Amino acid sequence: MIRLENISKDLGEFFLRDVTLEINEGEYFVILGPTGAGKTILLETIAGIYHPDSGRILLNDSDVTEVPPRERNIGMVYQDYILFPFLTVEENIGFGLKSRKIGKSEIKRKVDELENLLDISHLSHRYPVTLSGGEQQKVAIARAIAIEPPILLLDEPLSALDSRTRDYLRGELKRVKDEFGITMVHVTHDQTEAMVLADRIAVMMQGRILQVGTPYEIFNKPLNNDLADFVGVENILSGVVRTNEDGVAEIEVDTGGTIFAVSEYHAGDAVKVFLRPEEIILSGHEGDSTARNVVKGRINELHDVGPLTRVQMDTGRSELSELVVLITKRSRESLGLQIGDEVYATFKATSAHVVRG
Amino acid sequence: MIRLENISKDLGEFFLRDVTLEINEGEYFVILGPTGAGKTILLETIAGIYHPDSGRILLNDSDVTEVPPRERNIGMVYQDYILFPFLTVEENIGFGLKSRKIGKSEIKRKVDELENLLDISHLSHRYPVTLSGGEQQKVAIARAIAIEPPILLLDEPLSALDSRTRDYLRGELKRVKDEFGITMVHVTHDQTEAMVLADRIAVMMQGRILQVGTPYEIFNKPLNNDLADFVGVENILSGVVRTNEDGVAEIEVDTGGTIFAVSEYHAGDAVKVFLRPEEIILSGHEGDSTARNVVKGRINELHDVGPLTRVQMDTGRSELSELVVLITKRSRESLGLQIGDEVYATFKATSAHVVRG
Amino acid sequence: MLKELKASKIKIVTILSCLLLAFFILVLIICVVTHTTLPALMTSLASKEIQFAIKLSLTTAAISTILCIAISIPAAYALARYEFFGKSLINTLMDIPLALPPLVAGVGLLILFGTTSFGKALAETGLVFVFTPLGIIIAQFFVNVPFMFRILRGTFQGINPRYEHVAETLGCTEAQAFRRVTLPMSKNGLLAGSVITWSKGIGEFGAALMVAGATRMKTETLPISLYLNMSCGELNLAIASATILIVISLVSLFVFERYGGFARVF
Amino acid sequence: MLKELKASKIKIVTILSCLLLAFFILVLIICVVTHTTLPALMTSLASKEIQFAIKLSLTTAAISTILCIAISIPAAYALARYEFFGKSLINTLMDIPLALPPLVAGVGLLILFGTTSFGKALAETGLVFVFTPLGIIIAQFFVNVPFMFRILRGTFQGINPRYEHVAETLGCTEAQAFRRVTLPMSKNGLLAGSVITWSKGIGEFGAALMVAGATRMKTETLPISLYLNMSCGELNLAIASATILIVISLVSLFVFERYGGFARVF
Repeated sequence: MIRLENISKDLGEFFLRDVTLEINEGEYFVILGPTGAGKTILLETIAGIYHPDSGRILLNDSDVTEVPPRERNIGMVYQDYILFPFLTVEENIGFGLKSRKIGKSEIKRKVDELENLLDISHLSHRYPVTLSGGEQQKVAIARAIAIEPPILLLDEPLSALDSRTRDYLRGELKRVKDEFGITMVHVTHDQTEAMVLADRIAVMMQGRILQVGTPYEIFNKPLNNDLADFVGVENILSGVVRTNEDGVAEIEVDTGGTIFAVSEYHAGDAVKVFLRPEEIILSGHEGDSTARNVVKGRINELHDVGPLTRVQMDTGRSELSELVVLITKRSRESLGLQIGDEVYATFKATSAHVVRG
Repeated sequence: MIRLENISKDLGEFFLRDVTLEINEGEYFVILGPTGAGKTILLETIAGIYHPDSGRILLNDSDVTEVPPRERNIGMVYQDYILFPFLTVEENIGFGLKSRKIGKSEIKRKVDELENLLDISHLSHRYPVTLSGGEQQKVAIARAIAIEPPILLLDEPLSALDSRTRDYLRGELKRVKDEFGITMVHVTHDQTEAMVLADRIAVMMQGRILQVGTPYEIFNKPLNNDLADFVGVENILSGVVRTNEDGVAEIEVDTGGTIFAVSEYHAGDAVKVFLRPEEIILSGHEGDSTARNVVKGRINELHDVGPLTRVQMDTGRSELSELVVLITKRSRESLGLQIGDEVYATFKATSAHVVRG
Repeated sequence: MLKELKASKIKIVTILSCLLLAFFILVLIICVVTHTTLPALMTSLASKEIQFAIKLSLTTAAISTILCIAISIPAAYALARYEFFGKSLINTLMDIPLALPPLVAGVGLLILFGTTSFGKALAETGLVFVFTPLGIIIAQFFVNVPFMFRILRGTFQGINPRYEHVAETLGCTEAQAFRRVTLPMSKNGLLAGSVITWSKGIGEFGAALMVAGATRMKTETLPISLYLNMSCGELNLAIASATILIVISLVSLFVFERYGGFARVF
Repeated sequence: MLKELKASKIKIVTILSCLLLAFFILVLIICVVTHTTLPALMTSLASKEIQFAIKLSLTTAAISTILCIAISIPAAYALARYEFFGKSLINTLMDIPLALPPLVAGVGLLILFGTTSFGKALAETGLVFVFTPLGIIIAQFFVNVPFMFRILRGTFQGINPRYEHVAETLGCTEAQAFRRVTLPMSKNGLLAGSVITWSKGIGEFGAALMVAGATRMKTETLPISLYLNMSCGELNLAIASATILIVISLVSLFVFERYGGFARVF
């Protein structure tokens, strides 16, 4: 368990202000915030590279505030890989083991194992400069976990990669966490990344932690307007692809029901579906139209936001079955919507955005 | 009139390949293309800064291929303003007049007039480094038109500005064109900018002109897949705001009918409305829902594009009243849509994107 | 980026070596300027010999600086703006005087102007370089032209050619665009380059010694005067020259740091 | 950016001045190396005096280069990585030897080691700098340390401190991170800096002349040999020294341009 107590640190342009945070063992924890929020310093302070101006850092209840990085046994992965350019892939991965005075054959065994795990064995003797971004990041991950750290810090690890590689490496990160039971602390400004990966999310802005919670809480119950503005509102549904015909996937949603979405994922793939509340239409009865998706539900909240009204409807049992819809105030009036009304939410297969779950 | 005949130019990374183009007098001509398409070289070749490897340039039927820039009398405005940092605003604007050996009082009169026109009189004695981006670009425009050029070349003039300033300067550029009857040749990679400003658009990719036409032709009748991919498909409607209640504008469209859209423009503002074809729903009858806009029409074209079907419907008289809708193939099948069918297109007020027209 | 685990050993050690080196430099300067008394310094400064050396140094350095400017402006502009055959070879040739010991440059100039038919032809027209103040000027020019050249090349490269393009569309010829736009924009680089070239010209010893010799009251610049007076034990006169040279160096260094900006090639 | 309206006058004029300057430099080099015959050159090179000068130059320059490296690595690292009080003042102090005429630096060293109690104390322990080869080494060190320092500072600044951070999370102390990561990444800068410092050390004349004097077969480095033999008219021996100096300069310039890369501060 990682515990930060009232950490403050001032580096001029970037700073931390009274950060208190608890990260559980084995958790995938994402710190989400805009550029310049101080996310990187926070990670580097956890790693011991910066000494906080005030506050304490505890790992498993022992105070490590004064412990140098080499004795904290925390892995670090940066956005720009930071592979040692004068060492081969193999030597990079073995770097930390060599520091620990481990025997050559033992290092070799360990490096081979990690290369196999991350599917980079064929790159073993190459130098970092000859690798693609995705390959470099896999080497950086292997190097960080070679020393078997209980905690892995990831500083925007996927931001420099193209979307296909990002999608693939997301899966790899999850696999690493599950395989080794490592506590992951992952910093990003990318909401989709946070939604897909996180067990819990902390939202950070201007050096402060503003909200900590599950992805659902963060994206659907933001604590204030700044947070709502930053995260946007999204409907997130988890599910599994049942069939995919001609690029239109039929997705069985965990909370019941089926959604059609334009997507390239195949039958059996676990996915998450994002729906922007502006793109959902409400009507009083089930019409026939080209919109592939119609969901029945009951209105349980109505709030005016500027020219729009935020409608929350309950479509089933669990919290994830709540759907948020944004409509104009005039639409609400003309349909005479009230809390408790039964309504149909309609959206097109092209409006549902699908990512690997 | 500007005529380019088979212009080729090779500068290594950037190049022009056999460019032939005719730009009419008094026209607002936009050259649209992705970064690295060679748009800037094309402008600089028209201005005389580069000498083409082959081909001819004609201004009003006289061959200027060998004429140096100073004798072509063409104004040039760059994205990064390129104001002379050691001269005041006033001296910058007067620079070209001074080159022409015009008397001091005459320069003063002319500069004052331009400063008034562009509302920068209060900046007259300041140095460029103290101005905002939008102010600098107004000075650059004033400097270019001070020499009364019949042609003004604009190289991504709005790309470095924030969206509010961009919107405002778009209006100023139109005003300059109308006030002085200058032929404008405007280079951009921004589709909205091209749609809003252009009388005609040329699409340029990899040093070649691929299509020349009206905005409607460019965005709705792309000549090949590359072009379609680059420009995307958009429905564009011109109109005037009639009322705006609580942030929802009622827009009277030129081709008849009314559209509701979330927008900050006021009654009387001329606007253009963009509608993404994926966000429009088709149905066989007029339903009642929270979608504020329902347009009746008749299907006149159906094309399959991957998993989707592109539906073109005719909603009235002129070409601008054609609406393009993207639906899934399965939706088309389940509704049994055929050419000639009468359908209702439905979209939300939040789906209609409004810009100043 | 600053890094600051409390009491980091490596931080303490490295900063200490830094301070040590700076202290050594400071002590050296102080040693020289405190090695005489103020009245003695004043008397020396007023002596005919030092007066002559000051005048000769200032004049020759000013002239060689002007020559450096005159050739470096076009040469640096060509290398900053145009592509042409042999450009990278020329860039390397320009660096040779930087790498060459000044003494060797002086020998080369002595041979060129003293023994070749080109040198003899020049001498017949009255341009005698060997053992004359003219030789001092050419020695300063040769040794220092790469500094001026590099500073100006950096300055011109830092100016977007679009400034010239805009000026041309506004009615300037290329030469007018250069004069009305590029040159004013190069002001800081020119100033920094001139100051450093002038200061290094005043300090030039080895090359000038070879070409112009060390003749009292004839080719006696400040460094030559320092050398002559050190040789014959006139310590007060020597320290006077050294003090002036130190003041000039420090002032020009200060000006250079202030205006050099992106053109720090020194 | 290349610009090329046919037959642009300014282009022709500027490129010509560039060629003229390059030609002048080239001619000068050729003047020196062709001023003797190959057999005479060989004989001179084999002479005891030139052999002595070569050995003394190579040795003193090598030692002074090692000293420069030893102090510059920690000093440059401190200025590249840490913030501390007086940092910008120290940065400026480090530049002083660049601006100071070598002759003045030599006078300073002579006074410091020859007249102060600090110098006398050193002399009593056997470290005599005045009129000895040790003086040559300290002169070369003082004049050249800013070059090494600037090159290394640039090199260290160009290395993202995150490389060290990662090494520390992987189990290194700060010193180990520096040795195992930063130093290997500075290879090119170190090589370029060493070559240029060594080459400039070999060419050092003014400062060495003041501290160590010009004593045949005792403090006779290649430039001193060149100076002595020019003075007494032994032209063949002088040209031999000059030719070796030219070869060393050109080779080191080439190596520097090849490896200097982003650390071009010369």
